[in-house]
Amino acid sequence: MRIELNGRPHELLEGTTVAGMITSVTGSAHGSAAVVDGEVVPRSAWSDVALREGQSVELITAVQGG
Amino acid sequence: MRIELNGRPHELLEGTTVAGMITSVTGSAHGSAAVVDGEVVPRSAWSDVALREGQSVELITAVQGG
Amino acid sequence: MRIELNGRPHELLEGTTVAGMITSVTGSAHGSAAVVDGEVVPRSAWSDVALREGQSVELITAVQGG
Amino acid sequence: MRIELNGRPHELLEGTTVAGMITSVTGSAHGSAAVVDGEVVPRSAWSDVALREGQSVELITAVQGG
Amino acid sequence: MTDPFVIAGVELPSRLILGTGGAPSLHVIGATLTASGAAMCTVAMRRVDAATDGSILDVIDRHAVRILPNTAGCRTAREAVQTAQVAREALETDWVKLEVVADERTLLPDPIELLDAAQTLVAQGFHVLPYTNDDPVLARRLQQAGCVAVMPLGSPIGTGLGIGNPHNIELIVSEATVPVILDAGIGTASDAALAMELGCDAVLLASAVTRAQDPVAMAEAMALAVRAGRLARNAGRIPKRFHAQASSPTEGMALL
Amino acid sequence: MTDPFVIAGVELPSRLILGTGGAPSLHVIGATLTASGAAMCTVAMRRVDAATDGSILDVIDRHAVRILPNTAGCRTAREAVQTAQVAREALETDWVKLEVVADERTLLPDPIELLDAAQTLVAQGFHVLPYTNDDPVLARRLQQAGCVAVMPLGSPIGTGLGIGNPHNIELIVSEATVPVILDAGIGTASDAALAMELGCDAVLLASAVTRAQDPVAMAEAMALAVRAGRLARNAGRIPKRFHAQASSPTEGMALL
Amino acid sequence: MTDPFVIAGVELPSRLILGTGGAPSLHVIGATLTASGAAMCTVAMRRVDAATDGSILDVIDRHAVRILPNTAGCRTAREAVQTAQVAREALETDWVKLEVVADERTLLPDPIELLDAAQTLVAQGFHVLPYTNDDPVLARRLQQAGCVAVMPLGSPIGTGLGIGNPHNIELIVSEATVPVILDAGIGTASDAALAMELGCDAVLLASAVTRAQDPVAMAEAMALAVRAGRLARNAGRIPKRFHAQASSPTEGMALL
Amino acid sequence: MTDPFVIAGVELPSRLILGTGGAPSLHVIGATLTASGAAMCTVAMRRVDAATDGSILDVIDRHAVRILPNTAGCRTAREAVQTAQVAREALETDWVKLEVVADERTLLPDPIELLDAAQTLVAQGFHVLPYTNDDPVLARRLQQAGCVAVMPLGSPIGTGLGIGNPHNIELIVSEATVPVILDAGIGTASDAALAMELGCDAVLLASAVTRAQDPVAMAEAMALAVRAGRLARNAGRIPKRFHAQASSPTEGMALL
Repeated sequence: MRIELNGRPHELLEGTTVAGMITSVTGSAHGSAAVVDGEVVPRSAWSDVALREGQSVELITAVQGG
Repeated sequence: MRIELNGRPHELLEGTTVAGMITSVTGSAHGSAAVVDGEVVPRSAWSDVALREGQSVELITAVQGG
Repeated sequence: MRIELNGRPHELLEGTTVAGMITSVTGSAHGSAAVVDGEVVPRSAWSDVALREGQSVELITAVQGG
Repeated sequence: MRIELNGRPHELLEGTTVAGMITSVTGSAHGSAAVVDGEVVPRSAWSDVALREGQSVELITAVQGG
Repeated sequence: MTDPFVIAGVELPSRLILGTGGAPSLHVIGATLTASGAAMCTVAMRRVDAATDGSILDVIDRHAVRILPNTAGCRTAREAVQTAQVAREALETDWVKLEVVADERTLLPDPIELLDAAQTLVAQGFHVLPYTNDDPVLARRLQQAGCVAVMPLGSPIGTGLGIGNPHNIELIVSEATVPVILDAGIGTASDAALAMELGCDAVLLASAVTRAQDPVAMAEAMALAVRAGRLARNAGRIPKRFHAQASSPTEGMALL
Repeated sequence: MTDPFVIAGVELPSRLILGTGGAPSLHVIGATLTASGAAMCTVAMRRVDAATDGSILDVIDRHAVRILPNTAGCRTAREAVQTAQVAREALETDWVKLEVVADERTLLPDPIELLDAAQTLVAQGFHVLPYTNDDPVLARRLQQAGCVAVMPLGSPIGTGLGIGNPHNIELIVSEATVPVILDAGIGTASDAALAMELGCDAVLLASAVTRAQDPVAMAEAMALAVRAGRLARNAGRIPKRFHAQASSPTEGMALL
Repeated sequence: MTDPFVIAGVELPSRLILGTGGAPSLHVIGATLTASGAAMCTVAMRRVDAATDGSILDVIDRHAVRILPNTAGCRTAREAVQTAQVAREALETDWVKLEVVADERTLLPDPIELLDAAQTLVAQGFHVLPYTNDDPVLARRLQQAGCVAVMPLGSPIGTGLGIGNPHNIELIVSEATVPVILDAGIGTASDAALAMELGCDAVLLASAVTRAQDPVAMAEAMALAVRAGRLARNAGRIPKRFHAQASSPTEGMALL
Repeated sequence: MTDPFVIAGVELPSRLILGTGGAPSLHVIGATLTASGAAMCTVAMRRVDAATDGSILDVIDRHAVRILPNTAGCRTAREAVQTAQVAREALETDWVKLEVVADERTLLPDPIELLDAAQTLVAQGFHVLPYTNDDPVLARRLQQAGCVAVMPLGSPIGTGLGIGNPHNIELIVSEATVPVILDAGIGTASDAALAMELGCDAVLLASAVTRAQDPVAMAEAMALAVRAGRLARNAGRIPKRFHAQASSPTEGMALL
């Protein structure tokens, strides 16, 4: 299954949840969050929301700034 | 006929128009304008709009300021 | 023997030295110094210089300031 | 006769006065003055003071400034 | 050099605009208009008061000065819009100095209400000259809304504190597409000159003149200062230097 | 209102004094003299140079402006005194702008040498106008020495930094018994206006005009600014206030 | 004297808040956090980048400093709200430094979008600390909207111009009902001290430390300056006087 | 980093020097000495007064602070020299803060008398720390005369006006061969920090602490401010910029 992650194509196993995707990409459940097709996914729903083919995902974390 | 003019009771003849009222109070058709029951009356309509019993009129002019 | 000390008459025993005068007035050999008839008396000479009748002495110390 | 004028050798006829020197160099009796061997020569004395061989003369005028 | 000052296609004969509030008498206003050669003067809109002797309008007519009604005293966009409409009917001009202030203590403009009123009035065909704070972003927004000038403050009305933040005025000027008029805070002539040197196109002031000890002399001072500042801006001032630079020649020194 | 400007019993027609150094040509100097209406202009004293075309003196004559020779370039009282003597003979004036500077980098006056030279020149009958720093004590000493004016700097010569320490200028003005002329540091018109508002009697400037991109326009700007500042000083400016004060009436508001 | 600094009921151990942008390395950030004893530090929200070594979050964790995500880079209320929501999920905090800037050149806040975003976020349960301009009216509006602090700028981000308009900061402080945090424009220690003396409750700065030649030394300087300014504010400074007042006694002078 | 502060070969433990005049009691002086960690404190020389309870000398002894007698109140070089001689005999130190003021109203130094006194005292073996105005030329002359430090004013004694002319202080610092100590005029902590940022080696102040509403808190504030300013000077501040520079990254923005 292919999604767009931060503007680039990204392969995921079918049924990967937001929680799974975040952990697999960042190695941690902390410090980042996702916007799926323009909607911020609440942390409490990460394990329940499965990603789908073609979705656009922004995976965002904290960087130096401000 | 009684209207309220600038917050005080004011007697007018029945059928007095805005134009008539302005001229009678200020002595001139220039330099002032009226708001009748919250609506600014365009200068072009002054002669057509007759005032009615009980209306609230603000008669406004230029003073030193700003 | 009478001298003028800081603008006022002051009685001293004949033969009082600058050292003696300073100690008797201030209770200490430290922290003050004297100007006798317009001359600053060096600390090293205090025990040698005897005051004389009628001399004008300024006895000066440190105060809050500056 | 040779003098030093403003730091350079300058030939003059014997007996040339300060007045003569100034007029010959500047074309005018106005707007400049001379210092001869370190002394400012008063305008009133220009016609009386003859220059002598070897004297050092500063001939000074007004320029843009200040 | 011609250096015309144009607002909304109208060329004004002077870069000084006078407020008329605070003057001790109509006579003094007339005299300050003469002394200042002002292009335009502002008036406020208030209830007709039969007890008043004489009218500011007669004074303005006599001096052939353009009139600019303001919306002073308004706290909301709604009030300001209605005041502008009244002024248009009363004074037969669609020019308006738009003021929407937030409180009595500072008389600072409320940015939200101000922008809202400006948008509404532009849509109704007014030529809007908004009294604004010195925020370059709000100034830009007001221009985008169609205002024919922007009038940032130097400091709060009547304080005489001069130009509190020259950097902001420079930022506003650097990107302005309409005339920038320094409005409010001017205390003395050098403040007005500085406003022009920062690049403002004109200065609007009231209290600095009307409440001076000698209003007529101060009016003349302001007229001269605005001209001085404009000329200086255009003349290209010398750069600031840390060290000195001699203005007399260093060559040709006599040996004394 | 008459407001004459008098130095040593001589009334001068303007409160602006121009330095002539730094100008690109004699022609420009002439034009700035005209544009500024200056009362007086300074010149430096240097060796006659046959290679020079035209003379500043001709320009000054043509404009009927009073001449004020300076002692620019002098580092000691002795040099300055001799330069003043030369100037007196050359230009037939006993007025002198006394400059004794301490170094090239700052061109600041040397207070010890300056006072010494002033005392000597006064004793020799000169009318001395000393270029001094902004120290109120030195200004007082120079007045006690018999100088006919004191000319404190705003900031170092040619820097265009304006008036670095207005407090000192106010202190000098507050006790001056002779005219105070702000000399050096002026960069633009508002600086000149401010000098006058602080109470100076006149302004002397050179680089601000002669080195501006358009010297003639800047000369006119300075003339206007000096007049503006003087008028404003005399007109009695409004006090500075922390909070705002309305310039439009708070009564008579319509109910909208 | 206890002088606790409390935002939204949370007492913070320092009145200095550090931005982490502009630092040469994570190591330097750690060292500046230590040297400054900062209470809290800001971070920006950006796409996860696999190429990045180490994380600012680890550094912040190690130093046990509170984290404050910002919405830097957002131009509209919509973007800012969404960024705040992402930050809340990512960092498990509902505190947010709200930035909505209008352009790249000035990075000044857009007052309309800022207020809109603040209202939305407060309604969603956020604790909003808005980066705002120095307009007292906008600061008031943001407080009315429920912000837990207001963070006016001294001057534009990264300029180091210090506090451009102290009068406005004083006006904001004088009526604030929540902490006032001076944010942006600080260049050096005296700027930070001045901010506190004007009555600000804290200072937020980034570039002044992270881009200094020696960031760690500057971090320590800022910590000291903030404490100095706070103490001085509370200590009640002497009034400013035009004339001198002796600090040594005038009595008891010896006759010398 | 070691950053020792050395005068005449003596390393002092702090860059803050306190004057003791104006304090409400000896007890308060003691507390401010403790709170400030001052390196040295000044005293004036006056007639012994039997009516006085306690002595400033005991307080200074107890706090192990170096003493610096001054010549406050002297108007001539002769008086100042004699006062310094008395102080040397009384306090057994050849360090002296040399003050020769010109009048009561400004308490400004008389440049002529000051230099004269400095030359005399140096010849007599004193270590002279002159209180001088902010004239770079006089500061240079005092150094040439052999003074071990120069102590320019920020503004007149007791005024709290801060540093009136930072440009002059920078000029003095730029060529100083001995420590520069900002003396007089400091009103609050940010003034002291600024003095150090301009490059001064230390700050001397009295009224700002002794006449504050809470002298002890202000003493601590000044100690912190001096350290902050020194660190900031050495840390290399960011340059001032006209336009903004983002402190958050402009890359990696999410598409929201």
